[in-house]
Amino acid sequence: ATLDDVKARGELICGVNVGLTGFGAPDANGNYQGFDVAICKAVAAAVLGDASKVKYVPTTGETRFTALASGEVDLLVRNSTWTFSRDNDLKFDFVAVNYYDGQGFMVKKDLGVTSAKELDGATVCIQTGTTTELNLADFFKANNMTYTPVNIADDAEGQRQYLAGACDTYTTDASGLAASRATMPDAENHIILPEIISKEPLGPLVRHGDSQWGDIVRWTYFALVAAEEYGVTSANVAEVAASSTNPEVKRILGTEGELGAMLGLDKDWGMRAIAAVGNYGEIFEANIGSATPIGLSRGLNALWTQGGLQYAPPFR
Amino acid sequence: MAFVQEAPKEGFRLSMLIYDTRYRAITIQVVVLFLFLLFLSWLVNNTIANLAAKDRTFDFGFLWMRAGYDINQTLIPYTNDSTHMRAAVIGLLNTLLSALVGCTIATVLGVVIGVLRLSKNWLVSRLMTLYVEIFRNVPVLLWILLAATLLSETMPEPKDFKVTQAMVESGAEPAASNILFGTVAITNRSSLIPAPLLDRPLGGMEIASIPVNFSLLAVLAVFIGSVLVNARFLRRVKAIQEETGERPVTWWKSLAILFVPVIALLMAMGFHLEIPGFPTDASGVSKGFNFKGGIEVLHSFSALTLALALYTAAFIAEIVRSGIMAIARGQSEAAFALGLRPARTMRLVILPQALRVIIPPLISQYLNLTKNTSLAIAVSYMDLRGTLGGITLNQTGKELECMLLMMGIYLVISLIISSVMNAFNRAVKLKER
Amino acid sequence: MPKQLTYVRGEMLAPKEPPLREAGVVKWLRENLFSGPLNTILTLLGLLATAWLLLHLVPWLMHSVWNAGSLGECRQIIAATWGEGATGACWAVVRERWPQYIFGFYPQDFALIARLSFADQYAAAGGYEGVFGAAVNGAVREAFIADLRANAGLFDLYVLGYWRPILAFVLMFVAIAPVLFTALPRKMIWFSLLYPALAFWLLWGGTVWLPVVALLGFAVMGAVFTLLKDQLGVPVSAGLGLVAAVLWWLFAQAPVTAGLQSALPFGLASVDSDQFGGFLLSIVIGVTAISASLPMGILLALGRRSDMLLVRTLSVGFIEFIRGVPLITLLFTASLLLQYFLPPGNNFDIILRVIILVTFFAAAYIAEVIRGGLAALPRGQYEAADALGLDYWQAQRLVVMPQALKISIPGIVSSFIGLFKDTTLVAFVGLMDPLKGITAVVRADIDWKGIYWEPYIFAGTLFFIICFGMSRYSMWLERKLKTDHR
Amino acid sequence: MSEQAIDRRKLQVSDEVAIQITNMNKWYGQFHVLRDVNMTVQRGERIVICGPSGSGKSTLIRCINRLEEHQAGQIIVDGTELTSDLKNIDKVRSEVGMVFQHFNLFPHLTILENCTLAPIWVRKVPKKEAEETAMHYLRKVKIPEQAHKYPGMLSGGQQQRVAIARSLCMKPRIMLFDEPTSALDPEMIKEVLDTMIELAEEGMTMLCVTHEMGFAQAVANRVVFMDQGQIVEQNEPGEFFRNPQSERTKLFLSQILGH
Amino acid sequence: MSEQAIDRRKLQVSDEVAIQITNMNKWYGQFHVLRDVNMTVQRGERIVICGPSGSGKSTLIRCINRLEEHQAGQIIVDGTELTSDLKNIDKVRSEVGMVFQHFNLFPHLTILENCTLAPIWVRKVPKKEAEETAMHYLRKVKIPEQAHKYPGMLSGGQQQRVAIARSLCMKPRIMLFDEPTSALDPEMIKEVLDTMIELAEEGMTMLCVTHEMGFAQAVANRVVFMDQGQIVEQNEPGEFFRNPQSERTKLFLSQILGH
Ligand SMILES: Nc1ncnc2c1ncn2[C@@H]1O[C@H](COP(=O)(O)OP(=O)(O)OP(=O)(O)O)[C@@H](O)[C@H]1O
Ligand SMILES: Nc1ncnc2c1ncn2[C@@H]1O[C@H](COP(=O)(O)OP(=O)(O)OP(=O)(O)O)[C@@H](O)[C@H]1O
Ligand SMILES: NC(=O)CC[C@H](N)C(=O)O
Ligand SMILES: [Mg+2]
Ligand SMILES: [Mg+2]
Repeated sequence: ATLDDVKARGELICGVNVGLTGFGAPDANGNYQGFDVAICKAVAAAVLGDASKVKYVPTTGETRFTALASGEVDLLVRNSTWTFSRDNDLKFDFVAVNYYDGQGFMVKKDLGVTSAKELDGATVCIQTGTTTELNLADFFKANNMTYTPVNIADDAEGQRQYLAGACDTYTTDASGLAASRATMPDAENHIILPEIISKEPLGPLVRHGDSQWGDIVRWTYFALVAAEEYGVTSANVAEVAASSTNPEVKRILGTEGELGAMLGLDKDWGMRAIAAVGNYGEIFEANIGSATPIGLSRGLNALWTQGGLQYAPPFR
Repeated sequence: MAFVQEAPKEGFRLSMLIYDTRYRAITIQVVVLFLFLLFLSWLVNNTIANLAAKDRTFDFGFLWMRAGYDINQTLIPYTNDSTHMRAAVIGLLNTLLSALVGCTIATVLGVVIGVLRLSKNWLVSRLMTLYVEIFRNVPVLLWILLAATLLSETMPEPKDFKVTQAMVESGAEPAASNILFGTVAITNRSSLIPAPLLDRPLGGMEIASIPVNFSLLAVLAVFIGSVLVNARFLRRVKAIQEETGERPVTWWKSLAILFVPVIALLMAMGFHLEIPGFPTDASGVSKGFNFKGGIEVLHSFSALTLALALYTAAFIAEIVRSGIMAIARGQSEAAFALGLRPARTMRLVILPQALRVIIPPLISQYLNLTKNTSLAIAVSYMDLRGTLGGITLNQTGKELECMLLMMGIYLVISLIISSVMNAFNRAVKLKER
Repeated sequence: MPKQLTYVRGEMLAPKEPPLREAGVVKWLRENLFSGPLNTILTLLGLLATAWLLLHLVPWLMHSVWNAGSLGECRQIIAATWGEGATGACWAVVRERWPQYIFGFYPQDFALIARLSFADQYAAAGGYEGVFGAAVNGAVREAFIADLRANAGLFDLYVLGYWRPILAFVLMFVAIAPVLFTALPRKMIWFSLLYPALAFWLLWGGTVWLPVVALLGFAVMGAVFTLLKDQLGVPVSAGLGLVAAVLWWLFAQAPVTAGLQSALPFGLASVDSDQFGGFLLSIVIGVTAISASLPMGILLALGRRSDMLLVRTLSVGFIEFIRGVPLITLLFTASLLLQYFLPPGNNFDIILRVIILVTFFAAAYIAEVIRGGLAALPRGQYEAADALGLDYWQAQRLVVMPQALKISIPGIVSSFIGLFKDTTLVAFVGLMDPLKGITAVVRADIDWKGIYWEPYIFAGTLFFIICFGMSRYSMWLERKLKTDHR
Repeated sequence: MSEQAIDRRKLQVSDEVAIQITNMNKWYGQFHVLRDVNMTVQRGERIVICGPSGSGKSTLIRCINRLEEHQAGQIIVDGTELTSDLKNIDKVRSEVGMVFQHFNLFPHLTILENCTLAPIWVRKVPKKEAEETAMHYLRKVKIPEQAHKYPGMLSGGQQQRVAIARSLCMKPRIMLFDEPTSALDPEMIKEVLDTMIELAEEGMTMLCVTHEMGFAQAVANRVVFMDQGQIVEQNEPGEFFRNPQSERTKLFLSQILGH
Repeated sequence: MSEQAIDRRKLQVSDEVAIQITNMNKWYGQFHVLRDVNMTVQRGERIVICGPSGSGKSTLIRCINRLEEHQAGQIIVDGTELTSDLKNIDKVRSEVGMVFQHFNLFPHLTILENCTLAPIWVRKVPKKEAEETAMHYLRKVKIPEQAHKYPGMLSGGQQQRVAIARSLCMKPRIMLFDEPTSALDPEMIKEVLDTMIELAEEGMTMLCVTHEMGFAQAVANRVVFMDQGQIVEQNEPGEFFRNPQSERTKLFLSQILGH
């Protein structure tokens, strides 16, 4: 089973994005950072007790599923959309949705376009091997428009081509667009069009058939969400564990009950995950939130208590 | 006497399996076969186990399912409703197109550079040496990336060609305009060249969902006819030369035979060129994002093809140079001593011999170039690897099937090319005693 | 009839200087540049092309900026120094990121730097345990390292910091020296044979016993081979030796390594494959594949010329298959498909897998080159060896191969150059090659977004130097080998 | 070359059989190249084989050290029958030295290394000893001073003498020569023949394919004439040249002695 | 080869000047290879040029059909001065035939094609006629039956004879030979020399670089000895060999006749 492999190896192998600032990219020292990467770290902390015991395997939109399917990686966290066919035909399990997203278009301001419906005849930069590629085809067909696709292997190249004017518009998940735009030297000259043409629930995924491993990832993620709900942060987690009286919090942090054992882990797993990367809100704010250059607002990804969709099932 | 009259007839002993030359070969082969089969069954076994563990099947049914994605360069009709199979064919055609154009350019360039490297002109031969050394000592991937970057970073955007309202009012010109008398536009996405159009085309039909254009067929037929007539004409000329010794001047007659009929046919069908440009409204303001009309040659294609051609040309130049040098100096001296002029010497004596030396390595360069087109991924060109081995693989998750199919196709292409080479080698082998 | 048939020269003429137009600049120009209309046109074209290139490149190169923190800063400096609208090269990116281009994300040995150059601060921070000891001290460690980064000198950071790859690289030259320069003492070959294990240990770290015990496997193979060779002949005893070695590696390797490690713990911090990158990665892949592909290529070439139908068919099949498909499909196989072909649950290193497939690729090409060399060898050489009573393997080793390899040197070296250039393709399977992999990372950095030419030119130049060097070396070797027997 | 005419009576021919060929047949594919060859060579015999081109002379002597495989009949060399058994082949080859028309020296080794290669690897003689032996034989063929040169630096005659020395270093009991002088310039032929004559004087068993009739008359104790893969005539040399029996031999002798 | 000894008196030497070389100098870079060469060749003369290696013999005759360019002095061939003028060069080259040491036949063409190539393309002779001429000369050099083979299938002596026939097909008035026999095996030399002697008998003007002294004595009416790029001595062959004048010549002759 994957859990045993990971433990035996002492290392979690995580498929990530290398070029999407805020979600997954190595910094100048080669340390991977980002909203997606944080989940890898949390799982490593929960399973192995050390958030740094992760081996990051760079994947492109095109290679990521093969990497997961062939066993190259234990876990894929690469802004991947949960779709029916990926779940059933490609035989993966999407364990959660860490970011509710939709596909958008970015254009240069001086193009004078204000709606995606005006893009008839445009050249569109698109990453190959993504849902957005299929959505794009559907969208233009539905609106009876034509376009020229420029199929690009990774985000960095997509941005380059877009900036160089090799395409009129760049389309991908809105969050990806925001991340790209944030890193552009002249961010103010680019706008993201209002249309969101698809639902893109992004989340971590594992291979079919190993439910235990899927559960570990799923509940590690939910622990992070629940932690935000109960105000547990990386800074106060030790203190809360000692003082909290909320039974659910205590169960998450392992001071009460045997949740860890049910997962096949020890009882501190939740505490370690939260201590290593912080709760969902912390991760969001640190990597892509409004204080960062990417500046995404919580929107749909706010907690359910604040009108969003992020919702952790009960820990009991 | 150490001499044994009748060596004892020995029966078969086990040790003979190792020591006896007759049996040893068999022993070794049996062992090798056994090991090979063992290895093979181990692979197959693992694969089956792995597929089962991952809850996957091994079948090619996905090839007949809807692809759902679009491709920007399609030599035969394709929409996102077509099958994965057709997408793969599109990719294959793109691969072949790039390989074909690349080989052609590389050959022309390589021959020119190789010959110029031998030139007595110091400057030119040094420049060519520089070219060869620089291109062949740097990874081809770099040339592909550089070509793509060069094209997309230094050429004007399509919108620079547009006439805006303000320009119409002030009478200013757009920042960029077509080159070559306004017929060709090079933007940072593609080159647009005039498209041939017919007013009175002959129509067409579809055979096995591949469109057949009668006008094109007619033009081809006429041209082939002209080539045949020309060949006859040249035979006649040769006969005259053999008879009288004088070779009539033929080039303009040949040209006429080759092109007049085709041009006449095209005129009859109402041939004209469609110049690429922006559609404009009544006041002359351009509309839309992109050029309309003309044939669009994507830069992803140009960059890949050009870079491969430039890179391979460096190797071809070396092949040509050493091929010519391999023909001993004595051959040209002998020809000179017989009174043949340098150009004739080249054509009648040096080239026919150099070609034997040149063509085999040349063909393996073609093979390399063809295989290198799989680097299309670096510049977003949708070749076989991009469609079948890329998007299709990713969308369907059939990595095993897609990769095997793709390798198989490349293998077939390679085998075809190398069997052509072998046939050639056999045909031109020098007669020795 | 000729008047005076008889002629005897009274005194010999001394050589004279050639007439002026036979020497000097004028003649040189006339002969080399303007010897005819066609040549004159070519010269002018050449001059034009050169001028055009220089006109575009020189200003750009002249306006180079070496010191800046980001592309934006570079542009500001250029605009400030050479005026608005001037273009210039921003080499600052190379200056800032060159360690990654060379070493990828290979970790610097801060412990060593601390110990050697910052002993006081190190002691104050609590020595090894305090700084590098346990994972819990993450914050202390990070702070200490940040401090080191800021204060350490260039030598400390880049030479001491990267002492392992640098040492491995330097030793590589020692190891290949006896191969390159036949004049060196033959005993050095032993070092060359040990070098792979040593380099492995230096680069990947971990316990020293792993490579030592692995080498023992070869010793086992050698022992079995020499013991049995006389009775069973070369192929059989080599096969049995291989089996013994494999058994050793499968069953004895792990326990013996563990035992030795617990008895005599000695090792280096281990480094993960995914931290390799840049030219370090290219060189590791290139050199390993080059040295492994040569023996394999020789075996394949011999197989292809074998009398045994099956052996020949398999060799031909292998060679033609490998040569018939593009390298990148093989790389994809290495990274994505190999997992299907291997027993479930295994997970072996991606670099290793890539090396294996690249080795196969190179071996197929080298086999063809060597086959050419073998074919060029006169039949008489084989017959003479047979007549002297040498057996097949002795004849191959002592008579045939030395000659065939010599003939094949140019081809082998150019295969090597091709192989080294092709290491850049590993970028497509997610490894950090210096050309595309590292450049993509650099360009993902917000500071350097929008930089194109400089990283490419930098990496391209390094490749050029290495490949050009190799090809010159092969020419030198060819000349040398040609002359010393004549 | 017959200045050093040999007193042929001095040369010992023992009763011991060195080579026994019985009803040997060989085919190249469909082509029957050796037909029912029978031949017995006593130890110490010096046999010259001659015959028109393509008559199978080379093939015959190449069969004797199994450079070619025969398909029917028997060849027994020094008591060892040549079969497919590798051990027998090895044994025979180390007993039988061979000198080729084109010398076939190993160009990548020095003269000395050429001579010591086989003793060291096949006979497992210590290197030092092998070198001493080699120098001994090089002195014998009168080129000790060339020991450290490469074959490419020697003249043809010298190369052929090295080839002889190389064979001798294996201390063979039988020497085979396949037209050892026909690739040489006239001046060099003498050097080589002299060496061979010396060998003959020492009682080496020799089979020599050659058309040097002077050599045959001076040294051989038997001349074998072959045509179309068969032994047509054999005789003591004086008799053979003076008084050939078969028509074929007469024709052949008239040609080669004529020019 | 002097069985067919030629009655040298029968060979006509006319008064007409075929080649006139005056104060000719040539440098290879800084190396002064031909120094003040003066030479007059009458029509019908047969001149043998000899001299030590590197003395400039090849260079001299290669200058005569402008395979090399001279830098000072004058060469007039059949009334045409050799300058850089392409027309003159073409004219001279089609008057002057040349036979090289290494034959330089075109391996991709049959013997017949080798012989007809230049007549067809340079002289614009109809193919049929060219082939007839070619067969004529091939008969003359005694190898008409090889006409449809390729050069690779012929022996060296045959190849050299084809080379001569090929030159003759251009009906040159002067033939230059540059060591035409030195790449040949001894038996083949004779075939080629015989052909050359026949040519000489027909009165062809010939300049021949060769060390075949027999040929010189039999055919030449003048022997020119060169050393260090200069003509050191020239004389009628009998006199030249019997009674050389200069020291240099004596030394040279003692060497080549000595062995
Ligand atoms: N490997 C081979 N395959 C087929 N035929 C062969 C082979 N080797 C030799 N032959 C043929 O066998 C015949 C005898 O060859 P062999 O070399 O023994 O003749 P030879 O008497 O040595 O002639 P020569 O004097 O020319 O060396 C010839 O007709 C030759 O063409
Ligand atoms: N292309 C060249 N460049 C420089 N020097 C040359 C060239 N060709 C010949 N030489 C030199 O010119 C000199 C005369 O050469 P040439 O070939 O005329 O001599 P040769 O008398 O024909 O000698 P041989 O008998 O060896 O053929 C020699 O010293 C030679 O090294
Ligand atoms: N752009 C991406 O890399 C991902 C796109 C999209 N979310 C997908 O999963 O297909
Ligand atoms: Mg023979
Ligand atoms: Mg000469």
